[in-house]
Amino acid sequence: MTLLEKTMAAAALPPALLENIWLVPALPLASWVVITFFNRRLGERAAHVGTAAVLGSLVLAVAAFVGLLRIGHPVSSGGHWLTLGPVELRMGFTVDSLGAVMLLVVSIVSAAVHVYSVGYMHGDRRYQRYFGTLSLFTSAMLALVLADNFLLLLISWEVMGLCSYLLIGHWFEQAWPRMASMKAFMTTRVGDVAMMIGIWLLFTQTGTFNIADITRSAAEGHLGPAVITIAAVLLFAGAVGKSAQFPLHVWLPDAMAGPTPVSALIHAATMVAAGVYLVARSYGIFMHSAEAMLTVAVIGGFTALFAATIATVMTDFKKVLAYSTVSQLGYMMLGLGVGGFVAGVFHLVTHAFFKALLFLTSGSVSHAVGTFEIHEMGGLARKMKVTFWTFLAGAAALAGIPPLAGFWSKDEILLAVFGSGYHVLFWMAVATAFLTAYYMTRLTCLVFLGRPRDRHRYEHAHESPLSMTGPLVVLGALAVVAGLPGSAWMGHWLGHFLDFGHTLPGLSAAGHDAAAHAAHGAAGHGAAALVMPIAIGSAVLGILVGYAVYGLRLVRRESLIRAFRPIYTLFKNKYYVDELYQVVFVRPSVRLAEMCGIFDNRVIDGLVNGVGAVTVETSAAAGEFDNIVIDGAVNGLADGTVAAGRQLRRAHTGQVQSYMVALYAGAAVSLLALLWFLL
Amino acid sequence: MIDLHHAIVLGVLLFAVGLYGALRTTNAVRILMCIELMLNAVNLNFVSFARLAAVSGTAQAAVPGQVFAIFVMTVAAAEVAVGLAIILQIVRQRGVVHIDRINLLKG
Amino acid sequence: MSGSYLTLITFIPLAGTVLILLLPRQRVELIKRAAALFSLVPLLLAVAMWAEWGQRAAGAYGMRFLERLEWIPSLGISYLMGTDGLSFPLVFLTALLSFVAVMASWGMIKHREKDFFALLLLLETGMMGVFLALDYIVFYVFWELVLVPMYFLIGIWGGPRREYAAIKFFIYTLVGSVIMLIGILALYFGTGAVSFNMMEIASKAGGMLTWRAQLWVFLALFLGFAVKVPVFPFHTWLPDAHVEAPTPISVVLAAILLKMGTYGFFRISYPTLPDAARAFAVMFAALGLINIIYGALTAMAQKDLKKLVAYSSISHMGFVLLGLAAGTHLALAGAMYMNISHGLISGLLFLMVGAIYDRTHTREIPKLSGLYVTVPVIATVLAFGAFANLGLPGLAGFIAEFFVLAGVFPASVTWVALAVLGMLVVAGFNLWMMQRTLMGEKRAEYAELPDATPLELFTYAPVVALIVILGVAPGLLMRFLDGPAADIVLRLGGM
Amino acid sequence: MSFLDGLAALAPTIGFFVLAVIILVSAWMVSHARRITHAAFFMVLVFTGVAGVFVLLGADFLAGGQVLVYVGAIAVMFLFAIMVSDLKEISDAETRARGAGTGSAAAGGTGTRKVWFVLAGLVTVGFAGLVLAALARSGLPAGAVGAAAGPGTTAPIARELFTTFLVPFELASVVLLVAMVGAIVLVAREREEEVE
Repeated sequence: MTLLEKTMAAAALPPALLENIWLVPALPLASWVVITFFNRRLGERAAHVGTAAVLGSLVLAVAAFVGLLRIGHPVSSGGHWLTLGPVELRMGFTVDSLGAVMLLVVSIVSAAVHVYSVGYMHGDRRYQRYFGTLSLFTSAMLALVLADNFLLLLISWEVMGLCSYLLIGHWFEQAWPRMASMKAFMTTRVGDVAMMIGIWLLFTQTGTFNIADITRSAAEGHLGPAVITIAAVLLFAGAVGKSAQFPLHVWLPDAMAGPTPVSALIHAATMVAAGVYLVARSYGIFMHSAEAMLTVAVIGGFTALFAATIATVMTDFKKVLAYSTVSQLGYMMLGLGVGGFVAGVFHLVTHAFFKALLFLTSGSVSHAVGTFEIHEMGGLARKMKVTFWTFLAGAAALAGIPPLAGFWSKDEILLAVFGSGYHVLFWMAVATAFLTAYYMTRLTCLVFLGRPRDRHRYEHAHESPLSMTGPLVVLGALAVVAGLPGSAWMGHWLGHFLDFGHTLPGLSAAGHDAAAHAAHGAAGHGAAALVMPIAIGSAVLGILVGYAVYGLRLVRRESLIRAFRPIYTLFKNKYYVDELYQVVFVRPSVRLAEMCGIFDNRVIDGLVNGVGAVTVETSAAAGEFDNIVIDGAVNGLADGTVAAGRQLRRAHTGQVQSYMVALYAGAAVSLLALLWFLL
Repeated sequence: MIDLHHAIVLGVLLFAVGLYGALRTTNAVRILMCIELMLNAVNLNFVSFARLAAVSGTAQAAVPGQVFAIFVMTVAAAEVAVGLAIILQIVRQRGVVHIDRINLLKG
Repeated sequence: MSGSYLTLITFIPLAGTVLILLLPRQRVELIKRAAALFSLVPLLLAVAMWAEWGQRAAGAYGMRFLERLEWIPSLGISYLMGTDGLSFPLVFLTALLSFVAVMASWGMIKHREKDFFALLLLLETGMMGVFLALDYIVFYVFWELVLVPMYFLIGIWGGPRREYAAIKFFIYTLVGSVIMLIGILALYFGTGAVSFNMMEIASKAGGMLTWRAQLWVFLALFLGFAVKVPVFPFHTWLPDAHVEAPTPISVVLAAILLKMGTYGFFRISYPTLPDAARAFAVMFAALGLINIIYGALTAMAQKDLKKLVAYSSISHMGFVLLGLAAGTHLALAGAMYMNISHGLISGLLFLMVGAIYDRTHTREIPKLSGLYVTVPVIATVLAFGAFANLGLPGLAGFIAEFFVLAGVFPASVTWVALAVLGMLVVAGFNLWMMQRTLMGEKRAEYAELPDATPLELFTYAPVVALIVILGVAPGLLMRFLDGPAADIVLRLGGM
Repeated sequence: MSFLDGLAALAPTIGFFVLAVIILVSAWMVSHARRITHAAFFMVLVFTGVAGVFVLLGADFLAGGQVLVYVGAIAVMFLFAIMVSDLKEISDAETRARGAGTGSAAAGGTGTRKVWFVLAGLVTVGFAGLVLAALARSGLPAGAVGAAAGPGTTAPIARELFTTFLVPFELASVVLLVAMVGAIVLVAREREEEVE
């Protein structure tokens, strides 16, 4: 029985599995718990626990995929979570086509990265913590794609942010990772906060967090157009933060401070794709607002071109790939923005595979050479055969060379953009395609071809162990094959799979198909015939120019730089965006904080101490007053009495007779008075 | 017959003589004696008024006056006893009877 | 009289105080065990009450476990104790954290243990009384009772500037409570001087007091509670008190004493004077927002760990004020939830800062770094606390903030926008704190610090567990808060 | 009616005036007699004079009491006291010293004595004058108060004494007792010491 049949048999149990799909994210979560609590005892074996969990999830994901194929309709499960007065909140998971595809992608890439990390992270001091956090991340990502309501989505969204923070800052002894991890979390936090406001807005309007319900009420027109637009834009802001779109893209290049497998998994394939997934998941809402769609498209398109330009001048292997990722994510957003729902998702899937592959190859190269600076490499092809060929596959796929994966998905997007009628965006997309091909070729030539520029590193170079090259081969194959399901050769099977209303349960089939077919229909075959050659042409042109400059050295690199001096420096410094943020946001808030701190100590405490001091003063003054005036009076009285007493004292002569005289004199006087008054 | 006024005038005069005597002498014992005189003058008045009561009222009415006089007498007796005892002590200790020198209570 | 749970839970710690005072001074171990026992019993009682909560039908005024005893009939003062959904969680929190504080003090208090534990248990009695008393005079007695032990606890076992801090704390709160007393008396006489029972006065106050009187009384009560919460202008005692107080005391101070202020709003101000409350709503919101943003910004500028946590408490209390200002069902329930979650989180943070201070003898952030490496367990728990503090979803803090702002949203979007700005700054200073203290290279002088002892772990475990449980399954606590929140919304007539 | 009956009718008045003169003169001599023992004798004279007046005023029991108490007890006690101690010599020496006009310092010199006499006189005359004036203006009925020989007042006094005045009577006895004890304690101090 071939492997295929065995999986098909396994598919027999899907309904039960689909019912409690929570198992898929639960496995990695369990492994995280195990690793955290049995940290020391596990030691190296932590990796095995993590990998086993991920492979388990992979198997379940495949089973779920197959199961969904057979059942044909989404399955949701979950239960009562919270009642708050009129509001009754439910929490649960839904497995639909989009979810199943994402499940597959995430688990495959995560499994590959896990296996790769065993070799790559060997000997790292915090080995267990690395794998624990990786498991937690995988669990959060899986939960994200299955979440059926915005609250759970938000929770897993931020837990992923936490894991990315921890993993970027894995080697926190060095300054760069420390800064990068904080920058990553803060920037994504800005996006998340905007997203929260969007969720609250939708919650206030619809009284629920459930995505399906919200989409349905949006479709039925319960939500006003303004509400939809604002909510969509706010949700998109969250996506911009997470998927590093302009203007919140600054954290991704710095995220390269983390270990390379992390970059491969989180900052290439899964987490950054979460933003695109969010837009896809809430597509039912976006569709009803042209403005929101346009925003997505424009920002996507612009980011694609913007990042591609910077990628052409980066000298760090991973930085090039990072900006390439930002650019490709922009591509996906552009695709979604112009209504090419399937195109966007398709590109997301293919990109995940070959970009993860490229990152892993960069890891193996750095393992061999010890640096990421491409100007210190060269001629490594001969030394690292497997890495070279897998890299080539990935690079070609990215550049969009048919029949590799990248070509098909990029072509779909170009088709969609052309169909949408936004010609400016179309040509920007084509330019991006050209630049992508150009910088990938540049990368290939500088790293693998030509004469080695650093003898020492070249001597030292060696092929990575099997545990690292294995996943490379797997991903390489996928980079080649992954494009087919969505391609014309298989009749856009993926499109139909995603299309049959599974993805947008809330949306009436008609509404959605119209948008998708519009892309195809309007352009019609003529368009397809026109777009295809342009796409291929731009890719080939990019390669030729790249090879000319870096392969054959027809044009001196320095002269090229001198020619475009201003542009070059602009690209080199990443359009000074980082510095801009530093000046506009970071430094002022720190200074404002200091002012508040000082204000608090000086003014308020001052005020309080002032009040204290004033009270002390007044009390002192009162004390003085009290002494002088009141005491004075009292003392005066006392002295007077004493003086009087002293005078009277003389009356007591001690002579008895003087007393008698006084006595009778008194008696006489009273008698006199008596007489005077009475008689 | 005795006239009431005369009796009372006699009492007053006796009292005056006793008072003057007490004031002018420097001998403690004499002072005591004069005080006794003053007391007798008081008794005299009591009796004369008692008599007035008896004359104007029933004989029985005179009794309270006289009873009171009796009490004045007992008090006078007690007073003399104690007075003399004190004076004897002063004489025994200080050997002086001169009233001006007995001024321990001087303020 | 349905079993005197409440009297027991309030006065057992007092019995403990008396017993400890009788014990000989040198028998420190015995004293510590006695203190632990006398703080464990109320916790067990609280659990028993929680278990029985279902069967106990809500008696008069929706209160359970009611106990009534005529105290001064002529003035209408009676020893009336009762608890409902609003006060029971706070009672549970008090019982739990007092026990945690006692256990934490086993390790941390080195001199005059006898007096310390006696005062701590006295403090617990005071706090319990405040949350359970339903008669204004009994409430005020317990309110003042809390001040005395706290003054000595800060004044004797505190840090270098303890006298200044203790006096400042005492006078600040005393002035507040005196003004509150004026308010209470005004209420008493305003409603015909019949009885001091909170519930009766609440039912009559609306009708009998003139509009101006209501405003003045509300203001007086507000001042009394505002000092305790603390609300922006009256907050400067908090950082000093926290910095100078010994760790277990600042745990109790942050976790429970601050809640007495907000509890006052929920129990007294809002139900008794709903119209005045509505009139002051905008002021509440403004002060709340200032608390959030100003607190967060000042926290970011702090160099001392404890001050940083103190200012973060001010920031979180701002959310409660905002929830009160909004007055919607969700906002109020969220605000009450925040009371509990903040109590747990800031309690945990103080425990950790205390543990670090015990080992490194410094709280200056610049001097600390690389704690992840030297004391991994403590550092991890502190990181956990910091993330709970910045409202990481999945933990109790997030649920509170999320529901408060979800409730505030319909009231006014600008409030939400500003509050969210505050959340960003809160995230900022927490991360920055972690970056400077936990990450970074290992410092030589802290190289061989002992990590958390089993006893310390035993102290942290319940708090960490509760933070996670209340984050994942908030239904457990919301079940209690739903009723009172609905009740207040009813009285407010729906903002 | 003969001169005798007239005389007899006048006898009480004459008796009264004779007694009055005796009383006043001897009273004056009590304070002015040179020797203390003479003063004592004059005091006795006054007492008996007053007793006579009592008889005239019909207070026979009181007259008897007067003689018994004042003359028999108080005057005797005075003499006894003077005789027992050397009081006699001291007081006579003083009188002599004063009489010689040397004016001892304690007495403040005869100059002040003179002033003192005037002052005393003034006070006495002033007081007595006022009393008489009060008496004159009081509108007291004049008229004979002389007593015919009546049935004697002893019985009524006794009855009164032991009924309405029983309490004062007992208190008086207490006063006397206290005075006795006091006097004994004051005077007999040395003898106790000797006993120990």
